Amino acid sequence: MKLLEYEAKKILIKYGIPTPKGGFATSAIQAREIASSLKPPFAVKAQVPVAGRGKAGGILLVNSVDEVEKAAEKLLNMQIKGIPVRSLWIEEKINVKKELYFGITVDRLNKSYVVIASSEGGMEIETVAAKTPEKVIRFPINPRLGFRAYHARQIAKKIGYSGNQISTLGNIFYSLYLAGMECDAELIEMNPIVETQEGNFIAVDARIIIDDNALFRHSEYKGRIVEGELSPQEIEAVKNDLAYVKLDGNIGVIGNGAGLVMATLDAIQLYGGKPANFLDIGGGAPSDKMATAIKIVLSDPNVEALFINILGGITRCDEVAKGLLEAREKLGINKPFVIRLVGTNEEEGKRILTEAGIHVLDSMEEAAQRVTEIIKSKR
Amino acid sequence: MKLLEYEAKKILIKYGIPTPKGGFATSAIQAREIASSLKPPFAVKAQVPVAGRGKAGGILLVNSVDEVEKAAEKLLNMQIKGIPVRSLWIEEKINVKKELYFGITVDRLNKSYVVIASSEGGMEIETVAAKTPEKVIRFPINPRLGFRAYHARQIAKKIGYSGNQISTLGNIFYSLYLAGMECDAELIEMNPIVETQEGNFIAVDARIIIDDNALFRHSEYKGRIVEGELSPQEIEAVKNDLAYVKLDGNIGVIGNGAGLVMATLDAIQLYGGKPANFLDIGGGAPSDKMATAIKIVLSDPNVEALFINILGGITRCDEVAKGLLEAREKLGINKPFVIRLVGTNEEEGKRILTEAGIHVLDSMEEAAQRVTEIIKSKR
Amino acid sequence: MGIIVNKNTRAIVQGITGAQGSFHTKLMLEYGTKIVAGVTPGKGGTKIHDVPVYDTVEEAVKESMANASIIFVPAPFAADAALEALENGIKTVVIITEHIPIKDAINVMAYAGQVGATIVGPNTPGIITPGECKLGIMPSHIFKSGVVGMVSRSGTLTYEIAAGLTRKQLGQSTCVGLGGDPIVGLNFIDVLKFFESDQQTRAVALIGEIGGNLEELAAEYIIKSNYPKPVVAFIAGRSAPPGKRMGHAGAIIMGKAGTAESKIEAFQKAGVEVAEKPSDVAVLLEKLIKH
Amino acid sequence: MGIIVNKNTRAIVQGITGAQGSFHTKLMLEYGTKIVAGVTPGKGGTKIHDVPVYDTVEEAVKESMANASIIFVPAPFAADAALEALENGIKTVVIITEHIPIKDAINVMAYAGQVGATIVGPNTPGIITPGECKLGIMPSHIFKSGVVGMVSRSGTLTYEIAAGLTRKQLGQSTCVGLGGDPIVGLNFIDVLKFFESDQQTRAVALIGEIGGNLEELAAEYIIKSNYPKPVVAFIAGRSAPPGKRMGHAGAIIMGKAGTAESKIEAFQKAGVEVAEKPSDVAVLLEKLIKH
Repeated sequence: MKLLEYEAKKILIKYGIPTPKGGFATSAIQAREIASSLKPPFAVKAQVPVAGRGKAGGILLVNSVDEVEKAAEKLLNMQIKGIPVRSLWIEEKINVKKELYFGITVDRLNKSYVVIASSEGGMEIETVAAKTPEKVIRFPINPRLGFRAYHARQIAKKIGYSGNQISTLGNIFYSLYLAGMECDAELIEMNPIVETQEGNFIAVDARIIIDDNALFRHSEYKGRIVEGELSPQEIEAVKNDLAYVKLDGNIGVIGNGAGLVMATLDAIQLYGGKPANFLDIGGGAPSDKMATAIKIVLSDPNVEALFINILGGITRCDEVAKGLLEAREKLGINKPFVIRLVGTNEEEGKRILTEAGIHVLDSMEEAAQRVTEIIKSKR
Repeated sequence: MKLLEYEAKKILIKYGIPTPKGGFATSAIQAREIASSLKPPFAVKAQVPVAGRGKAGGILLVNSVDEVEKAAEKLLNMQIKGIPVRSLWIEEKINVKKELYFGITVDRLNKSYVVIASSEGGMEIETVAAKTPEKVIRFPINPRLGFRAYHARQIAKKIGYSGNQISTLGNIFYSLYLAGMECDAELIEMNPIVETQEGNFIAVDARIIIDDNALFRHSEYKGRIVEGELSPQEIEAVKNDLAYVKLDGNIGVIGNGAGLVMATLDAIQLYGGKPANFLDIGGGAPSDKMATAIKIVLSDPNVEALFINILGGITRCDEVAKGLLEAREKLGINKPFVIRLVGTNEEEGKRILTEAGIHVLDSMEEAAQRVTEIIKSKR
Repeated sequence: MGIIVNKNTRAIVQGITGAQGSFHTKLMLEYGTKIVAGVTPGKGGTKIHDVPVYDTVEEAVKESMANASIIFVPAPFAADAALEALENGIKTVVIITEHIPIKDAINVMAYAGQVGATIVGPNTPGIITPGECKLGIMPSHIFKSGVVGMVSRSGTLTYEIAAGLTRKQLGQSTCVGLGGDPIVGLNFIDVLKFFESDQQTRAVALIGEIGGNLEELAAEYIIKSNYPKPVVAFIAGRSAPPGKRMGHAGAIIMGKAGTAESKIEAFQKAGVEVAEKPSDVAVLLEKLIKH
Repeated sequence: MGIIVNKNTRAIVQGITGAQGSFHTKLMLEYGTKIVAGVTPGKGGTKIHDVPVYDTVEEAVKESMANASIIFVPAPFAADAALEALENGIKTVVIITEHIPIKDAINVMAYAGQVGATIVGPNTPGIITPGECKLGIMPSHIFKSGVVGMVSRSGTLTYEIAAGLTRKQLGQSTCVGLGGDPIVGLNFIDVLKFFESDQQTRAVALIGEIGGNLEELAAEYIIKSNYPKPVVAFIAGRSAPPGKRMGHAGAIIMGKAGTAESKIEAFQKAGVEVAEKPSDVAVLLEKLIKH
């Protein structure tokens, strides 16, 4: 779950990390009110859960309360990377001497967390890593010890600080780690964390992605869906515990198992087709889940044909067949579809479908070929 | 820092551990009010930080609100093990099927915490261990893993439970561990934790001792001194970071280093004397700390003579000498005293005292002998 | 013999009384796996499919001399279940459960490393050494004993490819599902090393997918170690767009990292043939093994 | 040679710029201890008594090839300082700091055990191998090189007894202060084992006190191991009443456990002579060594 900047900053503040003074607004008038309680100049920032928001024009720097109102109006009528701006964060602009990067994320190879720090902040860290890899420090966290205050100081030292600034900056790094662990972040970053002309450090932007699998420990986020962030299909999929990703083609795809569904998309592409989505019904889905999946995929107007690819392991072919018939009855599937069905209870599943007049294929590659041909023949 | 029962129970409740319904009172009227919001029968419990309070008559079981008022009156006029009762906890008496013991404390040998559990609760666990050692389970906590829910279930099983009660009781044990770790307890125990006739579990009494060295992490206890718990000398010592223990003799003792002071007390006893106190000024005490120490010891009316035993390591003999003169000047020491002074800056210290007309000894054993003779000669 | 599990594996099932645990215990027993005990707190003393159930792993291990465990415990409790197995001396733990929090999984892996245990998963279909031991939820009829070692990040895709191999009479030594989560116990290199020293294994099928760089590292290892057995790879997600998480938590392309192209290129550089579609894996392996 | 520290010990001082750290660095240097670097965050690049100061242990160890550390860092940060030393490969850590929270100390000891390091303290006067290395805060003039190994739970009482030995020309191989806290790195048995294999040590003076049962366990060890060197013990706290904590966190008699009588009895059963007063330790040892 991606938190918005203002949500992330609230967490930082709770852990004693300095952030610019600011406030949250959902209208231009509100933005103006907040600004009048702050010292100019101001930063007016669109609250959208995407990286690279600044480059996309989502942050406006202005000098007066009037300008804040105008900037707010402008942003609230914008979309950033396809996401409509619904709220803003207005804050005092910080007097920058130097922009740094500090973040903590997951290190799959070392099976732990990893700290990434750089004396170059304010742009995406991947960009810094690509341009000047020597300026990026990767510090794997020993899971036995965790990240400790002295590790934080080592890093503050390595990105170029000395004297009292080592401990000041180190404490901020350490606090960010505590915040990240406490809220089960799979990514927590300050980008930039700024050194001011006075030699203080302030986290000017913050990003937190909470590990979805740990949400059961964080009831404060229960039911939280940021409006506009997800498509109607994605929202419906999340509610039904289905993994759905919108793509830009016209062949709707449903399968069981992420790897199998990916391979299905690849096969469609190989035969010249274009998948409209990724939808994994997961393992052991009952018939109603299958029906819901079909409903979600067909609710996308771009879908012109449907490809269902099931290899039954925990998933039972008879349940899939029942779900398909259920969906056909309720929704009246009016798009051509191809179904491939093998594995657990294959005979029963095939019998149900055959009796209902549906032809079932055995090979996913054959099925992929067939569905692309159907699309082509429609042109 | 020993918490009172009601403070400990507040912590347990925070961690979801069931405790009897109850309330806190400092007067009989208040006790009556609380009782009228509870269901009889009641337990009226003196809030004093001592173990074995029940045996000492500190818990009264009564059946009516009127009786609660009488019991409260009685307890509030009592002393338990020398400590006056200033407050009460009134709660609903629980329907006991079985009393169990569960606690966590420090295991010095294994350098970790240890869980102690028993199917026999309600009396001091040392008594159970002495009578029926086979009924006491000692479970050392692996510091690498901590105490986990499955350890808690293992213990619930071993003290005789099965079925759903394993997890119910295990969750309580596990919660107590979390509470203990969170508040840096060096002892946290539920004694008894009761199995009711209905098969539920309720912590009927709780005791928590917070690690004094970790109090800097627990600002909620800052400045907390339970009235009556400490003698005026002890309160003064705590304030001045001195280790003072009241004993029942007449020779005041001051020394540096716990081991040395203990050996000094032993030497006094060996020569037939009786120490009035233990007072360790610690390492590197400056002159004013020495003066404070003398003031504290002399404020005990039982003290008839004073023995100062200093072996200078970090502690400097000249500072000790200055402190002694300071105290003599300000307080007018009117009791005979013996001083033994060797170690760092010994010459300077001796010079200061000799010039002030004070005779200094070199051997602690000689000094111990001398001070006991002084006392005897006064008879 | 195969790797990690074989006919000497004596397994307990943690979470044996749940729907999944019970169902797959039955299937594993039917396959011939030695399921020697089950664990569900509060259900000690009962039996499931004639397997005795205990309240704790401690008791189960003591009574059954188990050396492996398969975990079906719900995600919030699964990491604790794994630690319980490890602390009681079990050296092979298969975690079927998906959606375990990253923080919990990291803790389990660190402890497993410390005690020298092997973790398969989490979010894995499990591991099977055909004809000897199935510790997992895979449909067993698609596997057949033979000389191909399989290792995969995916579940059903593995079945797809294994079924293809079996159809061509290419049996498998052992098939290992690494698991689809970002933190899993084994990576490709670990399993390649296992297969390297397994006499039964004559070739390896490696099923990767987009996200991370474990495939690239495997390719590097194959070069550096001068890997002695032929390897055929398949990478799922060639058509996946960047920045979208394709089901598996790990299957996401970040910027240029984690693309199928990068992985395919790395394998080709290592002399590993990369199949274009799942059915090609069997075709390529057939050629390599016959030669 | 002595034990744990000797002329090859190269130590860093953590918290070197504090009042205590600086003062004792000077004294240790004067004694001849090889203090090769100091650490205080924010003070890197300066010097104290000509010893270079670094911001982190990582740098200090890299520049100085230190193999030991002595810690004067304030209690809330001392456990972290010890972990910093251990993680950077230091195998002997002396923690002078007192009042470290129990939870923190437990964590340090567990990690030290894992990496095979020796912790002296916390709340210890330190350790001295007279004539070779002093890593501590003890007054050095009362020590003299010789054949008596000393181990003690107390600070000044150790000086008292060491001075008595030195007055009688009984020098010491090494004197170890275990530390007065409930959780310390070494116990009597650990140190008895060290002395057992130290050629210089011909007899051991063991200074215990009330509280806990470490003295009883030491006595048991002496019996079981048929300890080859004579041991003389002194126990402080014969006159202490039960239930009162005598200064040291550990010095408390709980019910019947931890009394001086129990300890004295245990030693007598083990054939260990127990001195009645501090000065008797030297008298008893003199007899044993002369024989």
